[in-house]
Amino acid sequence: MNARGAIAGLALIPFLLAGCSREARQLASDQPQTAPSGPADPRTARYAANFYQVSQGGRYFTWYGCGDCHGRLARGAANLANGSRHAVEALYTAIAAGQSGAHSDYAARVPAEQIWQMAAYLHDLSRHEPARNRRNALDQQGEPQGNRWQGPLQ
Amino acid sequence: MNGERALRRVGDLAGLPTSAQGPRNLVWWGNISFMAIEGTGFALAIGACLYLLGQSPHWPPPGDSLPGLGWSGAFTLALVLSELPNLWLIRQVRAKSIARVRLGMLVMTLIGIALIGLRWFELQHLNVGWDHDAYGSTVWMLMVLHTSHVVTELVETAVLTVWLYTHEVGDDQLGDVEDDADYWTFVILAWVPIYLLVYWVPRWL
Amino acid sequence: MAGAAAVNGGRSPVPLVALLLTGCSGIQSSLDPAGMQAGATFRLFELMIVMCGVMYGAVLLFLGASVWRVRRQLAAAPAIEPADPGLGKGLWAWGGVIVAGLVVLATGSFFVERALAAARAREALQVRVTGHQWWWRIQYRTPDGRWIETANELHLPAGRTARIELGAADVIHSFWVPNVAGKMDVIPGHTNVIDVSPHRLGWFRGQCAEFCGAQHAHMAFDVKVDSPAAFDAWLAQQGRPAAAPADAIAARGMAIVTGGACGLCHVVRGSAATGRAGPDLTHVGGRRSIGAGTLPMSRGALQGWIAQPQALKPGTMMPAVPLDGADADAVAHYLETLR
Amino acid sequence: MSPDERERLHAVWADRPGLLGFLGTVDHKRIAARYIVTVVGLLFLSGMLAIDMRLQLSQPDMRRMGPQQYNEAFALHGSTMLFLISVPVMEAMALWLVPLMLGARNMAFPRLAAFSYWLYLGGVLMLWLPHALGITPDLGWFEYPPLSGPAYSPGHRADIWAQMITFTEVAALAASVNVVATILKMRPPGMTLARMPFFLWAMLVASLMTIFALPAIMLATSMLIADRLVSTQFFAPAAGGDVLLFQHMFWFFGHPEVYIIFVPAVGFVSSIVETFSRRTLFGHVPMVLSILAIGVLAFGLWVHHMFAVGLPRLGNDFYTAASMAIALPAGLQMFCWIATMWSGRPRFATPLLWVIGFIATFVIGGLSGVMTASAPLDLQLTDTYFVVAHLHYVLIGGALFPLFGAFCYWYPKATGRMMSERWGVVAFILIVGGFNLGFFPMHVLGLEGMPRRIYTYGPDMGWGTLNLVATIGSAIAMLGGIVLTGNALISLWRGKPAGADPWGAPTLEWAARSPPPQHNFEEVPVVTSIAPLWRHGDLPVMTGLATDRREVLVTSVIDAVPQYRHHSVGPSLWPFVAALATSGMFVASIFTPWAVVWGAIPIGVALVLWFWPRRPRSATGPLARR
Repeated sequence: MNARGAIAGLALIPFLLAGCSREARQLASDQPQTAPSGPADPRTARYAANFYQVSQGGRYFTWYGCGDCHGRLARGAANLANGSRHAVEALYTAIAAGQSGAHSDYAARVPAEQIWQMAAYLHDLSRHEPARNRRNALDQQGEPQGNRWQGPLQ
Repeated sequence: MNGERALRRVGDLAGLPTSAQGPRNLVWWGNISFMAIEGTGFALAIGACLYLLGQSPHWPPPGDSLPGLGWSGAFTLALVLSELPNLWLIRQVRAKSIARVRLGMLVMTLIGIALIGLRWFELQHLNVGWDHDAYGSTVWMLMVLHTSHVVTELVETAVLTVWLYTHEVGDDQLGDVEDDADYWTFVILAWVPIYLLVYWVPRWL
Repeated sequence: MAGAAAVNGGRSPVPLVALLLTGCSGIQSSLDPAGMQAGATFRLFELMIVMCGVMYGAVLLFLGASVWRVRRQLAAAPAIEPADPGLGKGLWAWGGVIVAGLVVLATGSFFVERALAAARAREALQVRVTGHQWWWRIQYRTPDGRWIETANELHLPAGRTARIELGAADVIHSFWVPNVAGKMDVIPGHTNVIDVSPHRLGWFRGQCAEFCGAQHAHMAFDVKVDSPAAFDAWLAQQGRPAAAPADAIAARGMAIVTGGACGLCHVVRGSAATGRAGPDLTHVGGRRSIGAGTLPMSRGALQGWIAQPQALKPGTMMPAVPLDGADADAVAHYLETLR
Repeated sequence: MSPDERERLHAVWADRPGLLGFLGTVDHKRIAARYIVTVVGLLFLSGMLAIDMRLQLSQPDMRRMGPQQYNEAFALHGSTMLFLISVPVMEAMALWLVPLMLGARNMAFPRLAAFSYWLYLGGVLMLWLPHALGITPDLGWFEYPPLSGPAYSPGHRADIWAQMITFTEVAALAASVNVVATILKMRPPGMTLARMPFFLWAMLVASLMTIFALPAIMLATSMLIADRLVSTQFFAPAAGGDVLLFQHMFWFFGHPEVYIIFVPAVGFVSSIVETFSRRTLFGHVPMVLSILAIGVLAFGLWVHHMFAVGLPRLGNDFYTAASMAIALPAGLQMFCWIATMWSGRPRFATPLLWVIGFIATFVIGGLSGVMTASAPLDLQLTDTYFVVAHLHYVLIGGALFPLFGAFCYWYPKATGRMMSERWGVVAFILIVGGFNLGFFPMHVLGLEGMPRRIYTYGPDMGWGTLNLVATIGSAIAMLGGIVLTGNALISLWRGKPAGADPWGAPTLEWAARSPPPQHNFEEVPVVTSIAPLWRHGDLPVMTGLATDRREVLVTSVIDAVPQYRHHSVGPSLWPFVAALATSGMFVASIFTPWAVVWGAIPIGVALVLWFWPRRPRSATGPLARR
């Protein structure tokens, strides 16, 4: 193009680079098959701050009917939205094992990747504005919600 | 030389004036074109509102309260009345009366500031959030669209007023004032259907 | 429809030639109609292709003639607004031809539109189809008012109209079985209805026609047009719960499906697998393909799909489930027996 | 004009040297040239994306690209072609040609023209810089919610797409206002509306259509951004919104847009046909009426893009008839062009070859358009490769072929040199042949059930052969494009000097030098005929425009009677700064709604300084300097 374009572009680069990893969407990449090994697990970064993974986590949260107890806005049994921001690996353990045993078998039943994604979603939840959570929930209202869901055409 | 062709002089333009008023002026056509663009934007926003209104059984949906009439009424009255000084201003521009044009612009600036104040309170009494439902979103869209025009117009008027008071005024600037005044009329006219749609259509339905 | 058919008579050879040229399989083709709706639009298409072909020929002829015309000696100076009386008349005539052609086509189109609408009045089989990212949920209403669910395979009785209600779970999709009827969008917040009246038996294929995200390409479904008796038998069979495992391997597979990851998303009626998020697996073994048309059904394909769905259909919501070789084989075997 | 005056005129209209001159120029030819260079670069990138996609589809189950890459490729290709190439290149041609064809020294609003380009460049960078960073919109050139909404398009990919549109549409609207005002108010004395060349009619109609069509897309994408950014509910059915509202507004813009691209092409074709047939256009009045009819009709047809969404059948019948009706004006235009060649003495230089290629190709696109206009038939055709074929026949055959012809036709005027005819013919054959070979089979593929926007298909579908042919054809056409560009570049220094009027053309731009000086014309030409340069051997002119300041002549709208001498503003950095400030606001608005508020301040400052009149301090009034 021309010199101006290049200069304007260079000025933008650091600004945009920060967002790059959050925007990454690697379909068909190798999916994690194990729980986080600890706070330093390198996979945490791939999930915790990634828009796509967080969004997928939100969908599975609905699909598995987590909202039955926790509410889609996470204001149920455990008030997840207002809590402090938990670490991803702590959330992973909480989902996989369950605090009170309600979903103690999830580690065996839910594939690891989906727990990663749900943990990422919960990790982000307290940072989302309530209006935004509500807006997403309204857009996804027709999606499967737990075992009793019959379809959007009821 | 124009290219390789011989030129044949058939007339001279040196005697023409160097400025013009109203539709003779080139800038007037730019101004009217931008009004056409924004007018289309208003019309489409109103169309979008009517579309959503037609799609939903209740407007506003059950549970939403109607927007308040007090501040909006005051705003509307003030806005419509502001056309009177505006028309006076246009007449002074045509008469090229510099002192009165300056005064008229000062008055219009003050009116604009007052209107923004009224609009501020009006927005507090819409009684619905833009993120509440599509009704709220539509109402806010129309209000934001119009408010942005009032603000733009106010800034333009204020800057022009300052300039007029501090500089020698030429014919081009009188043209600018006229375009600004025309635009003010446009902002008033655009408000009428929006006012009806936001405040009265939900009450009539 | 009647009008269009009368104008054109039977099949014109034009599209058939195209069909032969390409050796298309024809299971997902609007050129090989097997239903009333697709047939009506196909006759309209034939009318269009003939008339448009004639118009194109006329333009090319005129263009060619103006290029190759032997010109008499014309003046060297360029002509400014020469008198063109003959061409003026030609312009009017040309306009007349265009208008006449458009009137015929618009009328034909109107009659076909009416024929499609006429199917509405009839008694119909009630079907619900829900578009999900990237598969189809299909539900049938039985005469006694129950809903029977299946996925990614639509069975239709020949000679009867099925009224399909279309709903979207997430984003906009489009329901399209070209051999049977034109498409209809599947839109969140709207319930669209499409009537299909297939009359030729056989297997066909449908596919999502509105871009719906990463795996839009693999959002297909099989369509089987059955005789009414065969359809009724199929539907009755679909209504039954899943078969009990016949052997030890299948029993082991069932235990994994119900107790492991599968049952959280998938339902196998009559077992502890009650998930609603993914396709119904109660009679999955009887279906023709898996992964919404991604792979033909076989035990090997099932194994591959369970182990590596993301390699076969990158981005699918189906996660990779870690199973060792024997377990994977058991699950595949069990699913295969769910006929 | 005396040599002294001539020198003064040159000095007054010259740009400053160096970077400031580069950034501040308001010369319409320089600005248009930047547009063209940017567009050529984008055409190359976009063509490479097309080849990439064609390779992926050339055989079943190819694994060149995954779904994400493919979806990004077609989204980027479509958005670039529609928003960053087709519409802007037509504006660029208008910016370059309109003042020259009017015998004027510059556009009506020179700084607005500069602003248009800088903002357009902002839009280009808005789409392509994030692409370089791996954040590419991946939902096509129209991004329907809810797929593009907050829940299904997390991140900023859809925002980037939506704001790229805002950038380019603001730029296009500014350019259109400029073109309208210039054509209506700056015609030379004697060029009444009845004597206005057809090309200017086409540009006038296209610009007016732009003014009324583009606000719809800006509103639609703004609503989408609001849904994503501040959680409004326009497109959330569960809160009373409606996803179809977006489609209505998008196509209310999207359909006229096709004609905004096509109508200027009608202008190119008419100019070329006229010049190379050595006679004025047959049926000038019917031609003008036909584009006016297209301009009006185009706004009533948008629903034919939505036949499959399940609208009431009565509406379908109406839109079928209305959509087919547009074939009448388009068909009459075809007749007029061919009749002009028929009754003239055609000289088959490359520009005219392109016209012939255009007619033979575009008519196919027009006829397939009649087919898709039929509501019941469209249910089979829409969203398939039939539509892909149709839209490429219409946009490439109908707009790019005339554009290539126009490029070859006006190249000597712009550069002062001729392009090689031999290589011109080679490029023509490669592009037209390759295009038809590549895209005709797609009609059949669509009828055989191949949906658009799929990244792969199975071997049992039987689509492999035709797809391979399509890929080969596209590659040939791409090769032709490279030959065409190479010919243009090499001719820059190897071409024969052209002289002012190499083709013996009738319109005023050929009276200027090649390339035209910065002020285009020294005196104001006077027009007495629809073909001014064919009417007289010499050129009647009026003298008296200032030579010591930038001045243009303003005339009346209908009869082009001189009204006054308008002071034309000179170079300025403020349009660039204003575009930079606007870009900053648009980019930041992706991240926070407050950007709209705080970002407005620098824009306002830039605009105030841009328009700040330079006059002496006041000697009267309360604030006078005494």
